[in-house]
Amino acid sequence: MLHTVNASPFERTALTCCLAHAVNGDAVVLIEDAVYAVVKGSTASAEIVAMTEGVDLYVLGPDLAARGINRAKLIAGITEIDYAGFVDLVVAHTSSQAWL
Amino acid sequence: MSDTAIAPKIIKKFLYVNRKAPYGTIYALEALEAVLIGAAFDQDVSLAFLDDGVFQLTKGQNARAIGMKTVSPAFGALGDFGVTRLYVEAESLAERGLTRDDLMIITHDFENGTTGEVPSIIVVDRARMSNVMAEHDIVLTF
Amino acid sequence: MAKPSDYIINAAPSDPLEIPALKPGAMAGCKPFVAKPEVQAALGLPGTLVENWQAKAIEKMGDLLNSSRSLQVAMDSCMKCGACTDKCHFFLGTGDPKNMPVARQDLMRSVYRRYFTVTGKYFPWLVGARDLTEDVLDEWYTYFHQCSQCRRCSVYCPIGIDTSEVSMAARDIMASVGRGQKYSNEIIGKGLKTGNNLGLPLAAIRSTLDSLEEDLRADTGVDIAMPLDAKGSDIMLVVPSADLFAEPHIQGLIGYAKVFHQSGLSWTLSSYASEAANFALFTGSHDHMREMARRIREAALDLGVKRIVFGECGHAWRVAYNFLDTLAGPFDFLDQDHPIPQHICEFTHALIERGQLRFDKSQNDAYRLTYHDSCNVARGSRMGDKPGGQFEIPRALLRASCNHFFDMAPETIGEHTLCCGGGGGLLGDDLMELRAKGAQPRMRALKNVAVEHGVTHMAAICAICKSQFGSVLPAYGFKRDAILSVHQLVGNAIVLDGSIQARALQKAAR
Amino acid sequence: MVSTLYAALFYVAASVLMIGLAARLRRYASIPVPLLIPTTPAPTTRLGVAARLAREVVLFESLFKANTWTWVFGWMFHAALLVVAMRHVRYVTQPVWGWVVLVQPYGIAAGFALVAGLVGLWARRILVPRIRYISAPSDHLMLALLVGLGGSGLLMTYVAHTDIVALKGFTLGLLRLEIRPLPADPLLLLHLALVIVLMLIFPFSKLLHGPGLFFSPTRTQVDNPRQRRYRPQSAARPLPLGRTE
Amino acid sequence: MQPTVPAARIEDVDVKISVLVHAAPYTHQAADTAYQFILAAIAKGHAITRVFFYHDGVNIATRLAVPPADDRNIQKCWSVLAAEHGVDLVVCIAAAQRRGILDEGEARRHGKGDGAANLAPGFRIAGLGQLIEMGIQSDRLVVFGA
Amino acid sequence: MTTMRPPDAAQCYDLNGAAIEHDEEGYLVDVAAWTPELALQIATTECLVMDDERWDVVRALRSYYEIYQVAPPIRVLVKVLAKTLGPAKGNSDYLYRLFPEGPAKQACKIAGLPKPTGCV
Repeated sequence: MLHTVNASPFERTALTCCLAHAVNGDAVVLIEDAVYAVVKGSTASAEIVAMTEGVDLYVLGPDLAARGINRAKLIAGITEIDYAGFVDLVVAHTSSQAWL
Repeated sequence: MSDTAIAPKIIKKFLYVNRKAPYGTIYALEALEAVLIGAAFDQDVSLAFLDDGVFQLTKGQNARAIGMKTVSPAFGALGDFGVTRLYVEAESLAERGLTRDDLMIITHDFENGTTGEVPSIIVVDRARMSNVMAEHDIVLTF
Repeated sequence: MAKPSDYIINAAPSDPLEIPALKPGAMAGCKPFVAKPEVQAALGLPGTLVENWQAKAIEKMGDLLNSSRSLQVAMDSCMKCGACTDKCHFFLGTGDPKNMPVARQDLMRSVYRRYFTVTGKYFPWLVGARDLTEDVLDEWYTYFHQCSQCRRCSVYCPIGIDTSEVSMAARDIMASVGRGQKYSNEIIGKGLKTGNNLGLPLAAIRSTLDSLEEDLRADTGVDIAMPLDAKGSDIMLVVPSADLFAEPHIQGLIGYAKVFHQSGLSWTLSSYASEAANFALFTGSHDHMREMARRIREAALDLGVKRIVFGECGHAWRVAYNFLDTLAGPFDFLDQDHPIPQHICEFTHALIERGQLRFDKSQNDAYRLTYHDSCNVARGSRMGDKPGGQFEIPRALLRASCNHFFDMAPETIGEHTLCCGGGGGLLGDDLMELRAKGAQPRMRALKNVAVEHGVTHMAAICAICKSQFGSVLPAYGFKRDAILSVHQLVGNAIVLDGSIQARALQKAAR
Repeated sequence: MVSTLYAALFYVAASVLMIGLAARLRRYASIPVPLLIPTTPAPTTRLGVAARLAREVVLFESLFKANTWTWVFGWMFHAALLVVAMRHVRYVTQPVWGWVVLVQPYGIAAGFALVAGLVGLWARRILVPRIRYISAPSDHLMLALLVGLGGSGLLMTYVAHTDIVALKGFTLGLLRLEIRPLPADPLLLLHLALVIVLMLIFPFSKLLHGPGLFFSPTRTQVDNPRQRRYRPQSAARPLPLGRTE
Repeated sequence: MQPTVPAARIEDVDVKISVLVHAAPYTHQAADTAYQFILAAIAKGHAITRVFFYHDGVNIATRLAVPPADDRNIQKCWSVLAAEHGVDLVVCIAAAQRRGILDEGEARRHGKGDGAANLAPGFRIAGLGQLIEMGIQSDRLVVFGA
Repeated sequence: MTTMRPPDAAQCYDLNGAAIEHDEEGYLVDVAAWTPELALQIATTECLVMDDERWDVVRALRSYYEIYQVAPPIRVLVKVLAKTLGPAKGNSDYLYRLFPEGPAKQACKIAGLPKPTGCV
């Protein structure tokens, strides 16, 4: 399953909840304000680092760029994708769930 | 409704995921509207309640004083529409200081309405909830 | 910027003149962009709303009342009979009661009464007099820019009050205190600076003409010149600059060239006076109107031509026919045996009358045509010797060059013609909603002949009409290119001596 | 007392009417028409323009094109007004002119037509939303005034007759600058008061539409710019000829 | 930007995708993300079964919005998407009625007068059944919301 | 619209932090300020995706402008495109498909040319 999260982890619990439900083989895409979660050293990033083994984490590059988040600031193990990559992920998973 | 005339052969498993509390936003109400329509399509419909969504099912709701319509009674009618599985996440209840007893009693008729009523609410743990989500073809979140 | 189709909801065939229910305030939010300071400055106008603008505006109004009899009579003589209330296409299309001509005039009349009449001074409530407040100014700006100055209301007024005179005065007053309209003032500025509204420099015009000459040679096998600034020519042709730029306007220019070629007379365009359209008619500024007219006089003198012919442009023709001599005359240096000035339709018509043009009408068999009388030609000018020639002559050209011609309903043509919805300086995209709705009566009339006679195309002799219809036709279910130039059809059908077409006809005859 | 008052008022009103109207007409005549703006198709000769104006004045040609009902009521009112006015000439001629005698019977019918036309116009003003929208209080008052005039006139003819011999004495006296007794019938006094009001407001109101027509360029100009140079006063300013660049 | 395309686990090349949009335009980014997502999907050759607008997402369908010239015109973007790529844009009737989005038929039915209709071109108003139907007919359903 | 922004308040595109002024309708005030990146941004406001075909038109417009300091007539533009790109792309229907709101106006805006004004 593909999960999408679009809210800042400092404002909403969506990311926490999502990670709690993601299981081995799932993928999580962070879009819109959720991309703030991937900045190294933030409290939210700890959660991401601690997440289930076997869950792939992606972040939408255009949203990072818009928010001025430098790639160097990204925590390790995260894949940056563009909209086309997002589409590929949707296609690659039989179902998707948005954590709003 | 005229636009309900579609190829009925395919039956998919629809899961409506409710993560928002009622009244403060319209999501609970409009999600319920969508659920009822989905059921009318003879699809396999289940509901999931987690996080603040569990508040949708608490007892004793009365929205008259805020000038709105009380949403919760409508859940009682879901059984009549063939919606018989309302998954509620145990961890979400616990985090909010709720127990199963704080929730409404929602039932549906046992097969063909012959021998009594069966509870619709199924409390599951987080891991099971993940499985429920994975089991469904379409996950609609509101 | 929105498209016309965003605004059109009902396009079913119906009565073009159906009176809508009143929808007060329906168009209150629709106003054009205000001219920026630099645009205003180019015209010698204040850039922003001046201090004590009320006093200045009232003073200007007094000046206009003293210098324009039609305005003074309009202010005094309306008895509110209501004859005009259902005559404005903008009212028919929008239902906004302030688009009823009398209500539009009343925006100014109420202020006139307050400051210039005894009753309004002492009993404002009785006669509906108002102070000129900022709100009133705003209302003026909105609704005097929802008048296309088409004069349809003036046909029906028992006193002959012409709302266009009032809206010109109002715009003149507003511009003089710093509230000018961007579209018109920018264009006038360009016209005064470069000689044409589009700001086309000489090289660009020449290059376009070269390109057209090339096409004409390929299409006809004949060398048809498109002369520019050719001194000593018989005729100077003055066209709206859109004829050098836009579709289907440019097709009309090709038609003019073929007609001139076949006439055997030499002709030329002028780069100095490369604009027939005179937007100062819309803003009411006689000084600017005079300056644009002066360029035409100067160019004619400079080029040493004997005649001046105007291309297809509605208000240009009104200004040329009625005002050119008053503004920039006398034209005693031209050949007095021909009308001064002359319309291209008159010129072509005269050649047809004399048997100098041969047509192969089948070249236009792809079109089933109707004709849109442009308002300024219909109600503000004439062609030929007799009243109403402006209706007869263009139709005569169409009948001479096309096999299938059908008129729209009589109450929507001739002197009753409906404005395209884009005249009077309202052709900017900022007024698209107004334009789309204002076109409704004409579009309905067109739809009716399309249903009844299978009409596919509409011809017009006005640059504004052509552009406006090109924009709004799709919103009513027609194709964008269902609007044509009259001389496009003339040009299609004309058989030039020695052309490929002439040889083919000859072969077929044998 | 009443006679003196009314006589004074009549003199004042007549002066206001004549001076006001003359001033207005002089003003209209003095304002230039800078450009040729006839609403075309227009006549190409002065004679043609006279005919066009005649059709407008007699038949209300433009109004006829515009709206049948307004034309019916408007024309009925104005035609009736003319006949009624002709009938009233008997109050100021001695001996009464022949044609004025002939017109008398029609005058009475015209009185009804006048009121009927006014009522029709008023009804439109109230019932048609477009016309209701453009009506100010003064428009209704004007109709009320005219209906009052016509109504009081009719009432004097049919219900409460007045001493018309004495009345005529009064009016003839006015013409000779003598004050003669005026019958003090309330209806007559009302009727005359309304006449005085009408005379007073005429030069300052929309009643100017009558003379206005004769100064309306769209109707009075000849469509002949290519035959005759049009040089209004305002164009006398010299043209800035010669190239500026 | 050098985006890394995820490891190819893609079995299907042209998949039928449907999209559900929940959030109001301008207030929330969802309408923009959904639009960009659909453009990318079309560019990849996938078919867009339908886009369904629900909750405040129905506000995307008003033709009356006039954003400043240097900002994207979200409503227009969707209209163009419908015109250029034939994407079926469906606005939920119940949600639309609540929020005053009306087509001509609805405006007339509710007596809102001529000209009250404000549905932008390219959109149509229909029932929630269209949401279920698109779930059934498409291979993937993606939700963008607030 | 006019009341919201006073006429003297500049409206700008934001190009990597640089403010590029435009008029009420989004046309550049300074033609020289145009860059391809800016074209992409203007196209976004027009809801158009800049593909190769649209770039061809924009390039043709800009090269005409460089010579004549004015936008080309549609007919001339069509002819240029037909010559360089072939007859399939040299017709006005093709241009209207690329720029639905009128090639003259919409394509000029993206190409950074002044808006053609007049009876067009």
